[in-house]
Amino acid sequence: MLLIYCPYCQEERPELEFAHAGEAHIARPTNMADISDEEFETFFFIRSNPKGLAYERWRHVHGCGCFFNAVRDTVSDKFLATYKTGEPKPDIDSLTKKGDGK
Amino acid sequence: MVETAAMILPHEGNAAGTGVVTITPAAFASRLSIRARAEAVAPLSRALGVKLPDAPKTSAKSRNGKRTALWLGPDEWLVIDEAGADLMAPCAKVKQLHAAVDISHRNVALIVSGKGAEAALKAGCPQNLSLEAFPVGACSRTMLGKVEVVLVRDDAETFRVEHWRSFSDYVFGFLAEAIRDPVI
Amino acid sequence: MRKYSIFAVAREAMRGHKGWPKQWTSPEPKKQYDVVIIGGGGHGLGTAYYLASKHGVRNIAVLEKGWLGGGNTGRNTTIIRSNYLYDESAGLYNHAIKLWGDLSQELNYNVMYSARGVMMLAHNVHDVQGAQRHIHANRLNGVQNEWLTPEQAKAYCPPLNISQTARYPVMGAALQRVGGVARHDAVAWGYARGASDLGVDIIQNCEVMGIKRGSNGAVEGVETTRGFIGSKKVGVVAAGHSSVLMQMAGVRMPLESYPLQALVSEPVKPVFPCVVMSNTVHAYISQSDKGELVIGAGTDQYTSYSPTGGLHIISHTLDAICEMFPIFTRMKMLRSWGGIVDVTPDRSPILAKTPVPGLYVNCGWGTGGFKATPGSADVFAHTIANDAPHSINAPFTLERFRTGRLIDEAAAAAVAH
Amino acid sequence: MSGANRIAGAGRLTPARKVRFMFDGEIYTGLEGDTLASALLANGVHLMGRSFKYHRPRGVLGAGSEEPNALMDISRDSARRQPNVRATVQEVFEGMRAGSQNRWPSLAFDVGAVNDMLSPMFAAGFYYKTFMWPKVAWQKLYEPFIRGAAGLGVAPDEPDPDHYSSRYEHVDVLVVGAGVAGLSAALAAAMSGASVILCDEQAGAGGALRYDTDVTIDGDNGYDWAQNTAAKLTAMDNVRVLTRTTAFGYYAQNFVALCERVTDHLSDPHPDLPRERLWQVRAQKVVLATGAIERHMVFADNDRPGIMLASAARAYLNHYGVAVGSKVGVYTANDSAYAAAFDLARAGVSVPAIVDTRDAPGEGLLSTAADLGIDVMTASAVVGAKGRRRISSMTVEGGRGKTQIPVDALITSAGWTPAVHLYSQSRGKVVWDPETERFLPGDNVQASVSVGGCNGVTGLQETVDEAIAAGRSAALGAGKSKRLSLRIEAAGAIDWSGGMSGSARGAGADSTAKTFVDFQNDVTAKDIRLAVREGMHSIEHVKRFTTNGMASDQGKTSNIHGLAIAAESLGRQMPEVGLTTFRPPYTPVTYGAIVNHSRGKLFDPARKTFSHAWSTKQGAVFEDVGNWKRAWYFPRAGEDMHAAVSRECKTVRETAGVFDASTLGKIEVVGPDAAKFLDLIYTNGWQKLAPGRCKYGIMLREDGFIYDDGVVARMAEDRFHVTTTTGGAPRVLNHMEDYLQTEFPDLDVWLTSTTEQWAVIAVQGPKARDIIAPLVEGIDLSNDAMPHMSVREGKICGAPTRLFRVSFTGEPGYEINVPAHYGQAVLEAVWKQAEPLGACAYGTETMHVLRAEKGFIIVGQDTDGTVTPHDAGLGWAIAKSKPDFVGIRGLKRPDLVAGGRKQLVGLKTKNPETVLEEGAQIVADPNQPTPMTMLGHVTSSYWSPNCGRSIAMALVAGGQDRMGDTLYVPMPDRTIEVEVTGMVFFDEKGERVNG
Repeated sequence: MLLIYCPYCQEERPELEFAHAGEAHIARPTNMADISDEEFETFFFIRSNPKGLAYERWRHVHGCGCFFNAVRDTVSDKFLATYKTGEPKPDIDSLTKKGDGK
Repeated sequence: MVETAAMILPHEGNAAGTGVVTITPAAFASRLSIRARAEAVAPLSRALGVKLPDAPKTSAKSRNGKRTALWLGPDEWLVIDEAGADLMAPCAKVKQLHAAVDISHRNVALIVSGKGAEAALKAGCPQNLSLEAFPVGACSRTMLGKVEVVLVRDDAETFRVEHWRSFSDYVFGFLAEAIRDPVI
Repeated sequence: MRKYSIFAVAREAMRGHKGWPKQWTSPEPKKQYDVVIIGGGGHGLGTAYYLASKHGVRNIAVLEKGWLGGGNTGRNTTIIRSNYLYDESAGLYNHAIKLWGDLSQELNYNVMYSARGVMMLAHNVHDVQGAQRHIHANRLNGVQNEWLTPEQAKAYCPPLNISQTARYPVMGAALQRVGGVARHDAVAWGYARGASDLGVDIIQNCEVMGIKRGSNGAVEGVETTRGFIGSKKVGVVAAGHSSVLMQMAGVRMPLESYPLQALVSEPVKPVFPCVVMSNTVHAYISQSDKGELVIGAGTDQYTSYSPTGGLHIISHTLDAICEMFPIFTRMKMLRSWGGIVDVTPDRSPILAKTPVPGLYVNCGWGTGGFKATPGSADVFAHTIANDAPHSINAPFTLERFRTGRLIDEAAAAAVAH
Repeated sequence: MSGANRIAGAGRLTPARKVRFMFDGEIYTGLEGDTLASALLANGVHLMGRSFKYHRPRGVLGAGSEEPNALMDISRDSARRQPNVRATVQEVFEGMRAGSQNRWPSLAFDVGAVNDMLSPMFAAGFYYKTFMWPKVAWQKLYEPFIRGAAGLGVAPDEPDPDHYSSRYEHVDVLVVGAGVAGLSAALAAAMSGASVILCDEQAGAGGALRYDTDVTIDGDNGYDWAQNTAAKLTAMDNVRVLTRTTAFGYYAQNFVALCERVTDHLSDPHPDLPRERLWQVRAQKVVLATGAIERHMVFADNDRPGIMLASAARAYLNHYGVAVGSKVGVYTANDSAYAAAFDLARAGVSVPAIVDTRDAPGEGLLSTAADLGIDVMTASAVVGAKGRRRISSMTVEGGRGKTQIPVDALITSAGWTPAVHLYSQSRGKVVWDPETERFLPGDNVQASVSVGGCNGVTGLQETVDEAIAAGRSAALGAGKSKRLSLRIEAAGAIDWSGGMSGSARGAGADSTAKTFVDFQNDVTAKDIRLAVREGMHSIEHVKRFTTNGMASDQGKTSNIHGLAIAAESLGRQMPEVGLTTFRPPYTPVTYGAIVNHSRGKLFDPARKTFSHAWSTKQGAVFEDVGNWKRAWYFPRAGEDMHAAVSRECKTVRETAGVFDASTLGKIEVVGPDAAKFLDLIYTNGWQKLAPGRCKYGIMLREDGFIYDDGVVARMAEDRFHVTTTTGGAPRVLNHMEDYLQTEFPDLDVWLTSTTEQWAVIAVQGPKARDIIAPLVEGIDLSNDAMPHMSVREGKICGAPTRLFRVSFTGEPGYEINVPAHYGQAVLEAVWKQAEPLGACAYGTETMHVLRAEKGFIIVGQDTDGTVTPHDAGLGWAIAKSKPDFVGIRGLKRPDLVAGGRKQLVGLKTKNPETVLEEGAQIVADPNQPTPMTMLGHVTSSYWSPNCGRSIAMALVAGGQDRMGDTLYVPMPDRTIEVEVTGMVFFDEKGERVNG
């Protein structure tokens, strides 16, 4: 069971309180009705699925209820950072230099 | 004229205990879910007579101790009034942006008390419930077994376990089973 | 190829089994192949085998970054069935079932396909409706599947608890008698032996680092840890790693990779005669020929390339097993492990050409690819050989995510298996 | 007497504390604290099991959890029976019944042993090469035979009466293993102020000190020091010492699972005691002190009963006071076995020879041996063993030629394998140490550290110092830094280094002897060589082809030997062939422990509504909907389901019915932007809905398919009462929160689940108003004041209510929402009004029939995640003028606007009596061959008592263009003719609802 730092509760909580919510930073087009089939496919179906650092969404569904973002290494499953929804992607280089993400 | 309907709480008759821990149903309380922007917090606190805490995992009590406000999320509080007072009315007067929803009947609670209280909850709650990590007054939405609960630590050996009404049989059944285990 | 038979075994027994040849050879990679298959699992090896045996393509390399069958082929719970709802799926999986039936003879390798029946339980009215819908559709598609009452289900699988006081009482079951299990390693090894015999180069410990495309966009070969290997046709059959490989060719995929765990019990004498699956209670179970109860369920919730997973997933799975089979609480988990499964939005595979000329992809099998192995390999070989899909895999395109023509088995089954 | 082989004065058990138990039908006496193995050995029983494949007679190999051979069926009573229990771990208790396994008719005479004679046929992987002809024979003949022969014990066949418990713990330091290293580390961490859990799989602390009696620590005998230290730790408030507790799984972020065996050693446990307790420990730091596991020597017939590990023989002697034989041979490749030989000799057991593969043993050993009169044969090997059910002699080959030495036990040691299992589970990569030829822990991937034997440390003082430092550092890492002054002086332990791996002399590549590597799975050195010969060049292939290391001991004694033999055959170094990674569990764990409380009623919560008790009293039959229990129908005396539902359906339309609709999801949407938000979430428009009015809404996923539906009421400008389907409630709220928090965070609106705040009592039918009117205060119920699709607030029975005038039946009706605790009283009051008027209680089945008569869909039944509003005939519910809503773009995708999509229509069977099966498929031409072209399927189908005929809904390709067409539903036994119709079967003009 992972231990996940909730940026709203400001502490690590057990995975059982969280729901994974897919890839992060896929903004819903503001002109939704007008996008092309390809753009819709990219928005709704295509995923980065990286082996390595992934930006992803979680919801502290059985905690504070908030959605937030995380950077996690999908090989080690270690979290490098979690941050609030709406905040920009953290700088990967500075995160990886910090080492074990603890 | 028909007679006024009586309330029937689902935990009626649910009680269990051992030498080190007891499980008892909490009496009816009124409850309010408050969602609010920062500017409404102070006026709402004033209107309700209890401070809506701003630190995660903390709660605050009114002066008479009967009303508790629990931080559940950055813009979410659960207010519990053990005297059963109307909580909607005072909020209605607050003009600042907020949402108040009466959930007095949505939630019910069990009181788990005694030296073995923490151990009983640790049978199904994955959070760190030690006094250091979860001190008196701490509160949190979390999991107990397979259901969501809100835990409040009333004192070192007493927890209030708030949960949705329909999960009563499960929560009581789980705790009653958990306390059979004598290890604390 | 040295033919396998009881007589051959007896002959070898007399001389300490010293005469058995290697099941497959491990040559150095050549500079150029007609077809390169990336991924030495059952689907990849099978593709090479059918390309060689049915399409006359002999200059083939199968590149495996680790050891043959070390991915999901060797990690899955080996359930085989074809009672899928939609015509497209039924066609694909039923094609596979037909090939399973003769596979041991075809390969001269006992893959131990055991059609002991797959029973899918219904625990509520909604389940019953879903099961009936499958049974009716299957019948008209020529796919065997039948309804059992709780008592019939119990007779078919004696450990099953059909008490009406269970938390989720059994209301009946759909039984596919031709469903069953097979020996996973044997499938990989059998195809490898067959392919190797037909001249296919099987190259292990060879990781693909890049896919090279020419100025016209078409595939020219692959960069590997053992050097560049040229080929005008490259088939990606890499399960959980498909996204990573396709990205090397510049193709972004509608895939996410999740850890999927499974476990076996200590071996016991025969106690469980068939395969049982439940979507509502959420687990599946069979007993291996060695006597181990083989158990699995859903994936962990987060994407990952680490097949580790959490204990709580195992515990949910065993909750379900003990609910359906209360006599098993004293059984012991002997070994647990995980694989990485690649999941598409509609839980159906992609078996298709790609926007890159000469690049083909076979992926997205989610939690249930093993059962399709021979069928998938056969039609994928056809697709590569002809640069056009077989009618069976024609619907399983990449384009369907643009047009919306999905094959959404997920809508009908929470555990896509 | 507790066994003839018990040596007076030896061991630590109390001779007076006798325990009687049964083994294979005979009663034996052991001592309290005995394992089954030690008690049987004390009684001279060496034959304890039969092997998996060849059914060879087997004795005990070890004295701990690494045991591959002595697996037993242990029971307290018929329901408390456990197969495959290691006799070396199971403690005896009064009345215990033990039985050997995998033999028929008896352990001594086992028919299956014929396999041993045929063994040349049964080489590794033989089954891949045969059993293929004739084709049907695999499943009919060969497989059943193989299955019957395989498997060890017999699975339990009764429900388990025991219960299991669970505990999550958070500690600063978890120490695994309570030997010298673990105790020292735990002491250092605890004295530094850290909270500590110390666990050990054995019944008590001590680890190797149980047998290694030459150790002194701080002036005490090592074992006594261990007991005193454990007692000291137990007495500390910040320490929990768990014995009989195996750390079996090391998961992400220092989450370690332990299984504590609580009652399996007790003769009469208190019924409240769990049989086992699962501890799920999150530790800041984990100290692994799991020691090392001795390996056996691989030589011809090394599986004879009586051949065992040297350390095991020492444990039986020094801890249990049992001599494993009267004439014990020793075969070793390192120094550690000498200590066992010396202890045996000193206890009066004859030790005719120590056979040592090396040219010379360690310093001083030869002279001690000479003093004890033991013949040491260096540069020699045991190349054979005789004695079928117990070893009778060993054949030694060496400088003195070939000699046969009579023995009744043979103890062996090839060396020690560091127990790196948990380290490996923590995702650490083991590293090959070429100097000592061992795999050792590499870098720590998690906050863990390995100390002592499992870290390859052999010196005792070095181990203790390392452990103290690790314990201290772990405490400091967790922020606990009490002053610590701890120095432990220790000396005298055996040396765990040296030895060999792979096959010994006489078991080389040209040998035809049976030289066992993996005892339980009957894997010999030959098998491993065969695997390599056949091209299995990865250790994973070797393992899978031979099954080496895959038995219930998971290769604790065999993995390294197997790897060494494979490496030798390939001419490579061991690390080049690889080492399989270790996965949980370290030793097998019962499902019961893992499942613990989640059994029976606690498997999954059964959610009950306010009316559950009332409905039960009314005779309701319940159905499971999601995890809710809902009243399905209310049969009266003599009624079956069909009769009850028919009566309920008619009664509702003729009079009225009362129904519990509480499980529908409810969400309170509050804030100035509430309508704006709903505009984005639903296809419909909400701005114009007036307070006090309701509207049916449809919600899509972004891909354009129907996600959920329900009635939405506007309570005030800024407050909506949204309802969802029963099953959809949690995911709809999550879906709405997701959009609100991440896509539309600027909207001023909040969502609160009120599903359980409200009890919902639906009163439907022509008499609905008459029933509720006397109970309602403050609401004008007249048609004009409160028309269909409106909501009012007032009181009912004195309780506050949101009273909805809505109908899912087509009849005039109300849904009384009252705060849930009032629900039962209000329902009883309603029933008191309703019953005298002839109304009925109805359940979900009648609800389904009534709504189908009116053509109302059920999302999830008539739709399945592939249906658009247009497909469902609900295109009218899509607001035309909205610039955006969830699903707006998905709906326009090519396949969703293409012709021929499956559309929802009504079906009438040509024979009105015929009720279609839900899920039945529809075709245009019933005479076509399979596979048939299917047009769609029946989604809902009922006998409609109000229409006097069957009715059905179906998804049919191009259905809306097929009105009036005849289609066919092929069934196994007949074909049913149907007509495509509209979906409204009753009161087509919809007049009744306003009545």
